[in-house]
Amino acid sequence: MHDFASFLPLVITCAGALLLMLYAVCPKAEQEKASLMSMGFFAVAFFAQLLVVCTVSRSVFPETFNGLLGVSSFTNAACLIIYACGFFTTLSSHTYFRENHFATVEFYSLLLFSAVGMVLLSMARELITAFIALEIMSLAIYILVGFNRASSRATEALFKYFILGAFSGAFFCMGTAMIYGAAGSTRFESIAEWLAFNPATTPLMLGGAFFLLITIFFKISAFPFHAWVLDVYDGSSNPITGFMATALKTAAFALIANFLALSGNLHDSWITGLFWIAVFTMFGGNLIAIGQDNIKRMIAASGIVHSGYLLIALVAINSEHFSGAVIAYYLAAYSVATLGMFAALSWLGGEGEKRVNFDDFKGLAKRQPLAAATITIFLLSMAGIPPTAGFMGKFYIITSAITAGQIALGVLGIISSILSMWYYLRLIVSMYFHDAEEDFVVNGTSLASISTVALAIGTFAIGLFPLVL
Amino acid sequence: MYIDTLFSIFALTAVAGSLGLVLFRHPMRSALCLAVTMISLAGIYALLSAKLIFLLQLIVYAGAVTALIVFIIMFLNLREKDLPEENERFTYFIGGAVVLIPVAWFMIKVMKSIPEVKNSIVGNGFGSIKEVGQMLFTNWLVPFEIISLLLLVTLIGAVVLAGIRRESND
Amino acid sequence: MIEDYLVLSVILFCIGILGVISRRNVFTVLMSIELMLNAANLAFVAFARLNETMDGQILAMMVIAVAAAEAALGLAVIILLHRQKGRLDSNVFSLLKG
Amino acid sequence: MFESALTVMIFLPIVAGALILLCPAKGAARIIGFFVSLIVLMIGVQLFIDFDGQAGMQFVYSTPWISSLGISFGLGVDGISLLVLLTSAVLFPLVFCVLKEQSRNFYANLLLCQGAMIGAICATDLVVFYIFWELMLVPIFFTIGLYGGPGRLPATLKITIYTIAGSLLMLVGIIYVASCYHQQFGVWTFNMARLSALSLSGGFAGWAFLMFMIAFAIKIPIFPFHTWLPDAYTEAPPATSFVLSAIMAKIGVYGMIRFVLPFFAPEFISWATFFLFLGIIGMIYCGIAAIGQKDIKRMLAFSSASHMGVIAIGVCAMNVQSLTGSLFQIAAHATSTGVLFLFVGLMEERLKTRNIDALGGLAYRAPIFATFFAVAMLASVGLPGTSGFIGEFLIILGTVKYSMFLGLLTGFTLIVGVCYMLWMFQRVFYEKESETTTRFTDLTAGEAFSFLPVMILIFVMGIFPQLFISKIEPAVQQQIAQLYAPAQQQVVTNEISVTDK
Amino acid sequence: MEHTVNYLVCIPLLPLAGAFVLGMMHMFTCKNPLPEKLYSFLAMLGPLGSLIFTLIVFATLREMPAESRYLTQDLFTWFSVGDLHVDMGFFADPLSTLFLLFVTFIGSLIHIYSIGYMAGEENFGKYFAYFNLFLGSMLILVLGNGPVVMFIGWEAVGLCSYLLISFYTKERDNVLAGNKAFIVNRVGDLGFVLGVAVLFWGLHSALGGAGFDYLNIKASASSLTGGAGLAVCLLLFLGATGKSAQIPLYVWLPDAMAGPTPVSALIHAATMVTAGVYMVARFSFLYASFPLAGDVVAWVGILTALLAAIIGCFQRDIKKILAYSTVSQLGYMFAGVGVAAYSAGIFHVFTHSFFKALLFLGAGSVIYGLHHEQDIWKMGGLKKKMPLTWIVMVIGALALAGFPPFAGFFSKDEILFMALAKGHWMIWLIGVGVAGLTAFYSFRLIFLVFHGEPRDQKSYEKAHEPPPVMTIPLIILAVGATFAGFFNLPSFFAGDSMVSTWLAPSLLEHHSEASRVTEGVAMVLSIAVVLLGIFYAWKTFAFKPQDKPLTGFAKWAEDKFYVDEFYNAFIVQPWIAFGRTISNFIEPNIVDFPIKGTAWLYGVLGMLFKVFQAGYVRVYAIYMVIGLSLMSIFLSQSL
Repeated sequence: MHDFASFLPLVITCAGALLLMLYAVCPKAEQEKASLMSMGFFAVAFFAQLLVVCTVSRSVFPETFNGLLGVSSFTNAACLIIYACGFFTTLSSHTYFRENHFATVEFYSLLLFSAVGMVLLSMARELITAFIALEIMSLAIYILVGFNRASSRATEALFKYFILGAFSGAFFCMGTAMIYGAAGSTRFESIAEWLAFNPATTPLMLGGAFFLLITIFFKISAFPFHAWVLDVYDGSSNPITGFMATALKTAAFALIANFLALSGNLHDSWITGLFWIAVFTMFGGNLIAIGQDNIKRMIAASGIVHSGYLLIALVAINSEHFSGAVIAYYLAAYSVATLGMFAALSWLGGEGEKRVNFDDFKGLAKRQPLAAATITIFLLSMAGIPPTAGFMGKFYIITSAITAGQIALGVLGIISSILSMWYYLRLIVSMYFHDAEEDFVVNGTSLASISTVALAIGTFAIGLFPLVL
Repeated sequence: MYIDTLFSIFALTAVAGSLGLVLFRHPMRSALCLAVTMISLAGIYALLSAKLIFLLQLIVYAGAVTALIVFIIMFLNLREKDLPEENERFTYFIGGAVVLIPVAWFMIKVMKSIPEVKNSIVGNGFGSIKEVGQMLFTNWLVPFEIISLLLLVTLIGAVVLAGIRRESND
Repeated sequence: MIEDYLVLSVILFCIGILGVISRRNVFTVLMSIELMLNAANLAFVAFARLNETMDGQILAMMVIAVAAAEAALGLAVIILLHRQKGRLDSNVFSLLKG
Repeated sequence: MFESALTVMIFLPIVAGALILLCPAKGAARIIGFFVSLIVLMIGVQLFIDFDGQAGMQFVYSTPWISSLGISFGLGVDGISLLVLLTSAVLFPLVFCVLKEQSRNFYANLLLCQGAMIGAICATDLVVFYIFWELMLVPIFFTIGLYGGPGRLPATLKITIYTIAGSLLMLVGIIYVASCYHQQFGVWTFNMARLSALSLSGGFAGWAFLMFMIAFAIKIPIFPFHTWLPDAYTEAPPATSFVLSAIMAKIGVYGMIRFVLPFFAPEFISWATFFLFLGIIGMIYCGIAAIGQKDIKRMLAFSSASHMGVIAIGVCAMNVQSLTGSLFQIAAHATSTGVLFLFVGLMEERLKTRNIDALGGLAYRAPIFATFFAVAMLASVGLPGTSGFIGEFLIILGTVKYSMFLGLLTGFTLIVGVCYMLWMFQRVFYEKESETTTRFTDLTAGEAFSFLPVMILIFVMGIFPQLFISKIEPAVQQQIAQLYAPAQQQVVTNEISVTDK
Repeated sequence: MEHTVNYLVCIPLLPLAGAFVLGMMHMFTCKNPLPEKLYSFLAMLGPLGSLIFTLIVFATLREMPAESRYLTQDLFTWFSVGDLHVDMGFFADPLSTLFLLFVTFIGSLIHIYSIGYMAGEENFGKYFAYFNLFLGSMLILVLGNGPVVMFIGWEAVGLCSYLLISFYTKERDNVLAGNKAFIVNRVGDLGFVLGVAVLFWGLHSALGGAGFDYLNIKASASSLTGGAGLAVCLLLFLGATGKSAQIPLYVWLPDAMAGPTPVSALIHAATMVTAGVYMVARFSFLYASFPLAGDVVAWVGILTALLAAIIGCFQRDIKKILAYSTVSQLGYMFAGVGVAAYSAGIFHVFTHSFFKALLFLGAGSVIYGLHHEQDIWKMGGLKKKMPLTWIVMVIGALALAGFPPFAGFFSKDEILFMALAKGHWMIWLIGVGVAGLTAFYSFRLIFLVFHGEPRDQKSYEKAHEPPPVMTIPLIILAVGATFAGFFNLPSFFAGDSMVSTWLAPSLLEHHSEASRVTEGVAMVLSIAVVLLGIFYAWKTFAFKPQDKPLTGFAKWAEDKFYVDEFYNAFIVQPWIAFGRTISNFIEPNIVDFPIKGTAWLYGVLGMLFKVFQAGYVRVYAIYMVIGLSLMSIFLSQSL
């Protein structure tokens, strides 16, 4: 197969985004059709990517695009996750916008654009390309967050996210500059060559990597760069929150993993730092999550914790034979559960997201048993109860940590997951063990409910057949 | 040397401008200070033999961006009461400066680790439009292309956020 | 000396950070971020001069573009905020918390 | 026995449970559940009959699952797991027979629980074990939370979070053990038998040992990790209390014997006295606490904890007699205290109260019930001739060998049990009839016939224990021999620092 | 010689089967009971069948040469774990056969008596089910081939005792007495089990995996070393003190009188309580090798005898008096086996079973006649109304007091003399004193009940002689109480010590010879003391005795020296209070504290972090900068 085939899914997504943008101009454009179209683009891109994964055995020539973009099994996996996230987000959106009327065609266009940015981010083998991809992704997401202009909450979320995101983006630039100063190039390949002969603790390299990491930490909401995440998730619409929580994190982790896997040298110099960040992220996230009454905020906080777990995997990755399988697997597991949660929330949230608090879901199991069951499955997966995907993900992460000699980190990760049990169970308790106070009327079968069920099945499927590994 | 002298002048202007930017209460003044900083920086780029960047800095930043900002400030017709009081900004500034000392110290240490090279104007093609352009369209094609995507997104965003919206269920 | 340029870049960068954390006026915050990006640009150009490769300048160019895009979007956000509350105090926007 | 018997035993209930959840017919749930559990019972009994005590691991089934880490879906039964397996297979139909529980959801959960428990018992791969081990908690969580008493919410959260906390720590231990094996032999495996080649001590292994121990100690529970138990057992619906005390707690003991003994032999030997002492404290402490209870179920809960302490003592005394005693007592305790929970459930169903003070004179109104209850109670206090004696006797005998003084303390189990049991029996079944009691009706023929097999089992186990012991004793001998054998491959684990430069 | 037979199992099995059948019948028909005759008939089958098989066993053993006089029957392996191999089997040798004989014989008699005594009772069927169960259990105890099998019977008789003491379950006190009996017995059982365990570990290398039964234990007993051996003896004796009501565990027996009187006769006088003596005799080979243990047994025994006799002198309840007398007599028996006079001890068990059963059944007749009046101060002059009962009671009292030639005289005197002969003169002295006390309280009972004026006219009017089904067993027992002593007529009276000779193969006994003169003097002395006791009782109680409140020492003795109160205050109440404290305070506040504290801390931290999420974008930026700053400090170090 041709080398460019690897980029086919990207091209499809990009074309989709542009087409939808053009479609938006058309006076008869309807957002519902646009949602179906974007669904189609994501699906096609996903299957194209799947085809790529299954058939392309050769890696891309390093000369392609001057080596600024690269493809590996890890990026392929990350792209798969991103496309799938996009697909399920459009499903949720389709349902969500039945009761919330602020969508336009541009919404889906931007969704596709942000997916393009994410895919580029995970493929980037050069820092400024990464920066631009990051900005494409971020800007598109900012807009999506603030899409509901009538809502002051959405606007506020947009504002916070934008200011802090731009603020953190500046660090990326500074970091890139420093690395450029040190290695004379921003291409990963050249940096790796340079690192082969120079220590990673060369001040410029150290400082550069530091500032780069800060931006990534911000994007993955690692402690202490986490504070935005609750407010932003809270303020944005359900499908977008799901998309942000999953695809964006996947892309950011793809970048950081690609970067750290450049050379063992670089990775080793960051182990201590990552260790502490991971620990603080896990525990900080837990302590924030415990006090939340709003499900979206709780999931946001739990997202912080999950980032902590992923950081454990980052600590433990072996740059000699980096496959990123553990990270990809965990991201997939996490994404499935989180997307499922938000699909369910999109479906059940009601008009203007009137049901968002734990108490709003009291007695759901009595009225909507299937919905309650699927939400339970997602929560159990996030909590890491076997045989869900979340458990296997956690299992791999702890295994990789212990194999890498980071036993303390493994233990701390486990302790954190014990702490996380409380707030996951709390929602289950709400749904099952209280009497219903309302009827949870939702209008019929919807795409979101289908996607919820599909994701619930996916949770088990990924857990029981971990094909990635 | 005249380069050093020019650098000192530009640097002082830039710092002064940036301080003004941060400390002036009214955004209009801040915007003007920003313009001052931008222009000083453009001069510094010139000193660093980055001709194209020098131009871009003047055109895009000092020109377009600052103008845009000023325009929006005027557009919003901000009055005194719309602006936050912000009497505490000096306190925060000083407190923040204290917090930032380690960061600055760290960064300066990092920066000072480079070999001592005397700046002098590099002649010929270095930083000229042609050379840079050639590189841009060969080695750096991908970022260049995807920047177009970025601008598209911004375009849509500006329309979606600030423009007139055709509501979906009209 | 090249490092003077870099130190200048650091100073501007830090002043930008200070702007972000000490100001509530959204405009000023936005401009402070622009300042930070500019500081990074300065570093790019200085390093380009140091390494005598032009890659740094191209990178700076990219950053200028990104900064412009960000500024544009930022201004759109500001307009939106102004429409919502009529005020540009960032502390006014604290509906989401806790 | 057909090759995949164990697989069927695990997945039949799980699939049936899922089907019950999906199928809308309400009345059928209980019948389906009963027949499924009956099939499992028959397979279990046939398996027991076909089991050859001398042959080690049997009915082995294994299929690779995650090859990169050497995880395979492996099942098998040996002498250590036989009785636990038998208990969980045999006693389950009873739950479906006697209690008129509410909804299909409940039965589905019970079936899931049975499948998961059998899975945990049969697994020969640590990961598979762990998965089932955690999985069995989920139905427990739901049954307590949905069908429990008034204080069910805190109770169910406490048991769930507490036990998960323990087992998650064990997960670290499991991975650590496998990684030690990997470090030493260069291959990944989670297979129990292969990992048994390790004999870890020192460094982090000590912590890993404690992680395993605490996980099992919470599940068993050993003092002072028992505090979830009274609430959970009391608030749980009777069937769940039965499952918890009769089977689930036993899997903790089983795990201790199966995993801790071989993997951490040196550590276990050096910690044994400590844990034995904890077992004794728990036995006496919970026994005394049981006296103060007004709620009959809570009293049984403490009694159960007290007995579990004895079983744990048997494991910690580390000789053939005590270990066999513990394994035997696992089954015996299920027939006695476990069944008592069901009786109390029946009582509560009829009288709507569990308060001992409100009861009295049940024996006059319900002689059959009283007799059955008395038999189970006497088995629980370890009367010779009933199932409870053999295990207790062997444990005491074994502990005396370990240490005369500790043996003496262990012997107190003979006394503490009767104190609260007799006093409770007096106030509930004897004395003057109370007003509440007049509503009581004796066991129906159906109920009596459901319980009859257990009553017979109590005596069979007391009089012909050799039927069971002969099948488990060789495995115990081997386990003990392995424990004391100088470790063939002593793994010296280096303290791995928190951060590596 | 063929020692294996296949009918031993029938001896315990018949009553057990009877118990099962009766129990089932009663359980399913208790709402409309079956006729009593049916129960009576079925209930008699078991004991009589056992009696017949016992006689066969006896006859078979007599055929055998004295040195190897035993029969065994191994049914199946009970359990076999490691070295420990326990067969479910039975073992009959002269010792067990003697027990079999009187247990089945007296058991049958009391069954017959009960038919009359229990007539018309509500739970007639249950009573006989329990009774049969008891008999079966007692026979297992006696016949078991090793300590573990014996323990089945040992505990089962305790259970039956519990069931029968609390037979009238509607009264709380009865059930409490039953509980007390069971729990106190359990304390003893703890000793027994531990003793067996220590014994096993002491012998297991010598046993080498062979069956853990008496024959093998005896064969390898020499390998038991000092400390362990002593421990075994003392622990087993702890078991015996529980079952046989010795200091410090005697307290349950007086309370056990709450049960029906035939139960007291059979279980708490004639058979079960002697199990401890049987056990010590069974392990005579151990006690003989560890004299210190023997001394402990003897001293505990004689002190119990003294204490119980003193208390017995001041009781008012007819059954309590007999109960204390039982405790006292059991003390004698232990004194006997303690000083290694095993056959004397066992012989006292034998005679005691006759006269004590007789006394209890007689007391039962009195109680029956007076419609459940038990206070002797409310009786009096019953001689006229119940002549037959009077006669048998007097015989019983004489036998109890040890007046020649009644049964008690020979056995008790044998014990006392053996103690003297083995040099335990203190024990002898106390024993003689106790004999005087025994004579005093037994005749105090006789005089107060049967002589003088009726003190409670109303119940006196209604008093009557019981029906023949009750009196016939009384007569048979009276005959036994009179002549049982002659079975072991010592050589002093030119007898041939038949019982001792019979028991000799089972017991490890070293006869000590003392001069005939000493024996004679001792005997005369003890008879004199007995006479003194009877005389004093006659003088005090035969004529218009005054029922005045006791004071001083007598009051103490009447209140049993407050031992029960002591146990209650220092063991039972603290135990219960501790239980309450645990469940109300320690469990929730101390043991659960780490859990609750963790949860609380977690919650508080959660609230704190909620505050940190202030909602101001500037604050979030400040967090970032602070983080940045800290990391910079950290990284600066590596520059």
